[in-house]
Amino acid sequence: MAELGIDRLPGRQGVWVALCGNARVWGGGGVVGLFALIALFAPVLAPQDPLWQDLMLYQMPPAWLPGSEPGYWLGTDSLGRDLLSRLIHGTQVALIVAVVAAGAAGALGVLLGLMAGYFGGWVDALISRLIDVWVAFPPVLLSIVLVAVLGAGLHSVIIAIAVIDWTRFARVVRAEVLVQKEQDYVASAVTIGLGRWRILFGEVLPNVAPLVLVLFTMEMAIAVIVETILSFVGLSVASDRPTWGGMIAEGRQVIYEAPWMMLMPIGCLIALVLALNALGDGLKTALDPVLRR
Amino acid sequence: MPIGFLVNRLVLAIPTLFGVSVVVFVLLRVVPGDPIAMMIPPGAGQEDIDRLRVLYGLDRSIPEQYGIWLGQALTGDFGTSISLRSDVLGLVLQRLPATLELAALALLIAGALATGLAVLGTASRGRWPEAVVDGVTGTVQAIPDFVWGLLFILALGVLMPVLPISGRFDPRIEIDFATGFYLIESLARFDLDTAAMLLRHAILPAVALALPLTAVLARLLKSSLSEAMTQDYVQVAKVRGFGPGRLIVREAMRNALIPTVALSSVQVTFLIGGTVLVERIFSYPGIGNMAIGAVINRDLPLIQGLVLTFAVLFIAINLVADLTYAALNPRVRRG
Amino acid sequence: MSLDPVLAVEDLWVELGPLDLLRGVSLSVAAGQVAGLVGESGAGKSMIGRSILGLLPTGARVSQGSIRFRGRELVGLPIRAHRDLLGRGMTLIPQDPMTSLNPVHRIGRHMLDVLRLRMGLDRTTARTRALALLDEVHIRDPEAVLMRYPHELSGGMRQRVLIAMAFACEPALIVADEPTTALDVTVQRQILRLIKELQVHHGTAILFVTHDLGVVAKICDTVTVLHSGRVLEQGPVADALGAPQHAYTQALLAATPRYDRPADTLHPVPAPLTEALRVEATALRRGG
Amino acid sequence: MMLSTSRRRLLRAGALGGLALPFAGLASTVSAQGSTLTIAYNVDLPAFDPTVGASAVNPTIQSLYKSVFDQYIDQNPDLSFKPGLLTGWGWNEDRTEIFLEVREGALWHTGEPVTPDDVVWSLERAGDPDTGNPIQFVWSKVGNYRIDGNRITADVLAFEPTLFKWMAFLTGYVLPRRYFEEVGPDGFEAAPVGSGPYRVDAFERNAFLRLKAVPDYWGGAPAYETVIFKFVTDAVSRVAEIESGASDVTLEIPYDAFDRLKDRPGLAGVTTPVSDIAMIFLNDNDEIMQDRNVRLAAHHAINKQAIVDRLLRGYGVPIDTLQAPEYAAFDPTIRVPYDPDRAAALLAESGYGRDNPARFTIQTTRGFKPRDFEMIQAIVGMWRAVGIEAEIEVYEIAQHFELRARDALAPAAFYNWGNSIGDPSTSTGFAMFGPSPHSTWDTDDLDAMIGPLWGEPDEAARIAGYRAVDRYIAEQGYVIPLLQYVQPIVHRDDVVVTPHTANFLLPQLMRPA
Repeated sequence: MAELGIDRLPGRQGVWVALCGNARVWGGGGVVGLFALIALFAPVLAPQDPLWQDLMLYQMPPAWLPGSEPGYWLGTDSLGRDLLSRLIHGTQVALIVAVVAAGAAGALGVLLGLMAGYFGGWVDALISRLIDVWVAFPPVLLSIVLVAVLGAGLHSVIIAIAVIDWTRFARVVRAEVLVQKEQDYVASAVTIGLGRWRILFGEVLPNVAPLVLVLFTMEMAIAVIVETILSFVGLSVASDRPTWGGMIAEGRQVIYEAPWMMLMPIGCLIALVLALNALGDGLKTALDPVLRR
Repeated sequence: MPIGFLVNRLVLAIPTLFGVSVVVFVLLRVVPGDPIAMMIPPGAGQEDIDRLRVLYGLDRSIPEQYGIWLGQALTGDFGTSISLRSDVLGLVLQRLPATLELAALALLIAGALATGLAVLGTASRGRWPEAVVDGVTGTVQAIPDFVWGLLFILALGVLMPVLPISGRFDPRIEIDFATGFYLIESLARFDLDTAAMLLRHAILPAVALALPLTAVLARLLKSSLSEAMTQDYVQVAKVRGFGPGRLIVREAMRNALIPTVALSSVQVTFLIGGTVLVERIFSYPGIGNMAIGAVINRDLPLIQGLVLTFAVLFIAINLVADLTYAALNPRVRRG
Repeated sequence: MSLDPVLAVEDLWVELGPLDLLRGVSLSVAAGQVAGLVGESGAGKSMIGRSILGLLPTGARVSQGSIRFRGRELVGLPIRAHRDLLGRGMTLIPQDPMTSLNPVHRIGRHMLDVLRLRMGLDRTTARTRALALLDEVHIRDPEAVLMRYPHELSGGMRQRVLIAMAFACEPALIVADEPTTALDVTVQRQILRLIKELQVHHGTAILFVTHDLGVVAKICDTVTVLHSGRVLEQGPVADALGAPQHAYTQALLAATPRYDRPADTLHPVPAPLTEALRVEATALRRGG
Repeated sequence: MMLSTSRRRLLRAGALGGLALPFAGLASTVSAQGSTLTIAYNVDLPAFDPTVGASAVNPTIQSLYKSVFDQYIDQNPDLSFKPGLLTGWGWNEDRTEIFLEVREGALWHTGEPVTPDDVVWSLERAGDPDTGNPIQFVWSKVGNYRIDGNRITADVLAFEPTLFKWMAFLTGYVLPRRYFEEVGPDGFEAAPVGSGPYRVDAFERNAFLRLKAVPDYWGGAPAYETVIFKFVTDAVSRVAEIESGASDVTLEIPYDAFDRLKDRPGLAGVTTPVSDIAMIFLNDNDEIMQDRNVRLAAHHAINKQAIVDRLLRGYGVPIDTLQAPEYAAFDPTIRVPYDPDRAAALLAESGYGRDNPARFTIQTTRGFKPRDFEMIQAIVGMWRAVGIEAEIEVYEIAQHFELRARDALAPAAFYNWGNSIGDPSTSTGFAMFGPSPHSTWDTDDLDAMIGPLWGEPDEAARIAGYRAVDRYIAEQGYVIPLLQYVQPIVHRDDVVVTPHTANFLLPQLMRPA
C-alpha cells in the first residue's frame, strides 16, 4: 500500500539516546556489569578460599537441601571446597578470557578486515583466501588441537580463540569498509593528502567502531563458551584454578550423586552468555541508525 | 542448475582444501606429544624408538613429510592411522555415515522446530505467543550444544531414564546393514522396528545439536517472515481473501527462506562442528568422536584426514546452501 | 449519485495512538461508477482504502463511523467475515506492480491460485479462464506469460496481470490504489484506458485513489478531495473540478499538468496554504 | 532383509521396557537371557592385531585380545601362571636354550589346528623389527627355532630372565600363520582369527565388538553364547548403561556410583585390587629434587589413607614401594609413614617452611584414572600445610609419554604404572633404572644397584635384589608410590563375575548365577 500517512518517529538521535532507550542494552549490560563486579571483587565476595579443601566435608549439598553444612551456601565439591567461592572466582577466569580473547580476535580480525577492505587488490585476495581456508576448519576440533599444541593454560585458550575467531570480525569489517571507503569523507581525506594508514585508522576505523563493538560483545559470549568447552575437555586452565567448565566436568563425574554440582556452573554460564547476547543484540538495534547515518 | 557456477565453486574449493591441509599438517608436527612415545613399551631403548619413527615416516623434515603425504593423498591414499592401524580414508568413510545421519536428523529437527516457532511467532505478532517465542529462542540460543547434551543426560538418562544415552544402536540386535546409513537403510526397507530403535538412540544427541541452530534459524526466519509479511505482494494476496495461514506458508515463507538459507549455512557448519563434542558425550560412533580420540592419541594422519573431512563437509554445505538459495530464488536462477 | 451505493462510508474516524488519521470522512461509490479520491501524500486517502479492505496497519483502528458495503456494515465485522468478502466482493489494484507479485511464484501460479481458491474452479477451467483474462488485458502470448516469473515481466505487463487478477473474481468493488503512479507516462495512459475498459465491460464499481486530478478528470464520475484526514471537496467531477469551492482544490488543480496548458504555468500548492491547513489539523487533533 | 521373530520380540521388549519402566533400575530382562552378555567397556578397541602398534602395549584392551586370542602362557586371576597354548616351557641347565611344548587339540576359529609352526612363526614375527612389534627387543633375544613333534627348542641369543613372563604379557599372543599370510595385515584387521574362547562376530569401531562363543574351545565352551563389548568411554554413561539395564557388566566407574549401584536390587558389585598403581615420578634434573629432605618431606606429608578413604571411598591400597602386595618382590616391612611433623622438620632442615615454601611444579593427568586430578589437588593441599607450594600443570597422557621419553617431566609428575605380570623388573626395574626410557630418576647409585639384576639368572637372588633396591629407594625418596588401584565392577546379580588382578575383565571368567 502506498504510505501510512504519518511521519516516522523523530529521525536522528545521538548514540547515547539510542542506547538508553533500549531495554536489552540495559538488561544485558546490567547483568554483564554484575558479573564484572563479581569478578573484580571476587576475593572480597567469596566467603571461603576457593582452593581450601577439607576432605571431611566433601560433596556437601547446598544450603536448601537436607544435610548441608553451615557456611557453605552452595555446598562443596569432591574435595570439600566451597562451590560458591569457586563459582565467584570462576567468573573472574570467564571474564578475563571473554575480554582478552574477544579483544585479541577483534584486534586481529579488524586489522585484517580493514586492510582487505580498504587496500583491495592482492591484499584483499590474500586475506579473503585466508578467511576461506579458516572458515573451513571445524572450530571445536581446531581449538582442541590448538590447545593440545600450545599446552593447557589460560594463554593457550586465549590464543586459540583469537586464532580461530578473527574471521568473524574480518569478514564483517571488510564488507563495511568496502561501503565506507566510497563515502565522501574518505574522498575529502584523500584530497587533503592524508596517508592511507592515517585514513584507515583515523577516518574509517571510527566509522566501523560501532559495528566492531557489537561483534566484540557477541564474541565475548562465544569466548566464554569456548573456554567452558576446553575446560570441559580438560584442556583449559591448568592447575587448580576454578573455572566453570572445569566445575561442569567435575560435577559431571558425580552427576548421579550431586547433580547440583554440574547445574550451578551451567546456570552461571547460561546467564552470562544470555546477558552478553542480549547486550549485543540490543547494541545492534540501538546502533543501527548510527551505522546507517 | 547452472553448471558453470558449480564448476566455479568446486575449483575454488581446491586452494581452500590445500590451505587447510598445509595449516593442519604444520600445526600437528609441532604438537608436543609424540605418537611414537605412546607405543614405547617398558624396556624399549632409543634404537627401538628410532626404528618406529622411521617406520611411520616421522624421521623426515616437515616439508618432505608433507610432500609425501600430498602425493599419496592425490591418489586417494590418506595414510594409515597410527593408533587404529588402518587406512585413514577407509576409517573415515566407515564412520562418516553415522555423523551425516546424526547431522541430517539434527538439521531436520532444527528446520522443523524453527519453522514452527517462526510461523507461530509471526502469526501471533504483538500478542503473548510472540513474546514467548522470542524469549525461548533467545534463551535456547545462549546454551551451547554440549551443555544441552549434559542436561539431557541428566534429565532423560539419570532422573528419568527413558532414552538410551550412549551408542548408535543396541548391539544385542544382530542386524547386517549393507551401508553405513543405518537409519536411511532401515527406513528404505520399511524395517520400522529397527528404525525406531535407531531413532531412540539418535534423538538426544540430535536434539542437543539441533537446539542452538533451531534458535538461530527461528530468529532469522521470523524476522525474514515478518519482513515478507509486510511486502506488497502479501498485502495484495490478503486482499484476494487468503487466510493468514496461507499467507505465511504460501506467500511469505519461500521469500523468507531465501535470506534465511543465505545466512544459515555458517550456522549449519557450526552444527557439524558441534558433533565433535556431542558425539563424545553420547558415545556416538561418528567422526567427531573419532576426532577427539585421534587428538588424545596424537594420531597425526587420522587428525589430518578428519580435519580435511570436516573441511570438505563445510565446503559442501556452503555449496548446497548456495544451490538451495538459487533454487528458491527465481531471480538468481534465470538471471 | 445512485440511491443504492455499492459502498457508503459515513463519518469515518480512524486513529493511530493519539493521532486521528481520518476525521469524519464520508463518501460513497455507486454501482458501475468510478469514484475518485484525491489528496496529497499523508492526506489519509490510503487509510480509507485500507479501512474498507480491512487492512488497517497494526495499532490503527476505526474509532467512529460506518462503512457499508452492499448494505452490510463492515465496521466491527469479525476479521474472518471481512476476509470472506475480499476477492469476490471487493479487491484491490495495488500501486506498485513491481513489488505486488510474489517474486518466487510464476504468473500462472498467481492467477490459478485466485481462480481456484476464490472462484472454486478446477485446474483446467482455471487455466482457460486465466488465458482469457490475460487476453482481456491485452497480453500477447498469454501461454508464455503464465510460465514467467514476475521479474521477467515489465512493470506495465505486471500491472496488467494484477488488473486481470483483480477482475478475475468479478468483484463488486475494486479499490485502485494509485495504480499508475509507479509506471512511466506512456504506460500510464494505456493502463488507465485498460482499467476504464474493463470497468465498463464488467460494470464494476471502482474507488480510484490518486493524487493526480488529471487522471480523475479522465476516468472518474465523482471525486472526493481529502486533506489531513478531512473532506474538502466532494461531488461530480464536472462540478468539483469545474468550479472548485475550496482554495486547496483550486491550488491542486493549478498544480496539475494539463495537455491544454504549457508546463511552465504549473503552480505548486503554496506553502502557506498547506501550513495553514496543518495548523488547523493540529488544533483539531488536540481537540479530539 | 527379514527380521527373525526373536529379534522383533527383543526390539519390542527393548522399546517397551524403556518406556514402561522408566524408574525401574533394570528395564525388564532383555539381555543375559538367550545367553547374551553385554559389557559396557571403558576403552575403544583401536585395532585387532595384538602384537603390533600402540594398542598392543595398551594394558586396558588386553581383555578384548584375551577373549579372541590365546597367549603362549596364561595367568590365573591371582597373577600365577598357567598353561596357555603352551603346556610346558623352560630353560635348559645352562640357560642357552629354551623349550616350549605346544598344546594339542587347540583349533583356530577357521577350524584348522594350532600347530607348533604357528607358534614359531608368531615368535619369529614378533622378533622381526620390521613388523612393528613394540616388544621386539625381548622377542629377538631368542632365535633359531627347531620343531620336533609338538616340542619346540630355540637358542638363547641374549639372556632375558623375564622371557616367559613376557609370554603371558603384552604382545605374547599366537596368531594363525596360514590365515595371516593369506589375507595379509589389512585382511586380518578386517576379519581377525584367533584360537581363543570367543570368535569375532561383528565389530563397529567406537561402538561395539560382538563375540560368539567357540563351543569346542580347548579350555571348555564359554558360558555365554554371545558377548558384546560396548565401548562406552564415558564413566557417567557407563553408569547409565548398567542402571538402565542396557548392559550387564561394567567397570571403571566412579566409586560413589559403585557404592550406590552395588546395593541396588538386581545389581551386585565386586572390587579387586589390580596390578595398577598410582605414583609420583620425581625428576633429578631439577635442583630442588636433589634435596633428599624435600623428597622425603613430600612423601611423608601425604596422607595416603585419607586419599583412599575420602576420594576413593576406601577403594585403594596405600603402598610405599612400587610393588603391590600381589607382586613377587613385595616387602611389607618397607614403610614411609604419613608424618606431617617429620615432613615439616625435614623441610626446616633445608630452610623451607610455610613462610618460605619449597616450590615446584607437579604434572598430572585429568580424568585418565579415577579421581587423578582431585588426588593431586588433595596432595598439593597436604603439601601446602607442611611448607611445599606446588603448582599443578595438567597434561594429557600422550604428553606424559613424550616428556618421559625425553626425560623432560616436571620435578614431580603423576602417573599410573601397570604391571600385570607382577615382576619387579617391569615395575621398579623399568621405572627407576636410568638408561631405561621410562625412568625419570637417573642417578648412578641406583643404576649400579639395578644394573646387575637384569641378567641375574638366580630367581631368588633377583627378587631379593629388587627388595633391597626398593628399600634404598624408600630411604632416599626417589619416587613417591601412592596407592594400588581397586577395580570396581558392577554387574547384574544373575551374572557371576570373577575379577582378575591383572585388571582384565574376561567374559570367559563370567557365568550365569
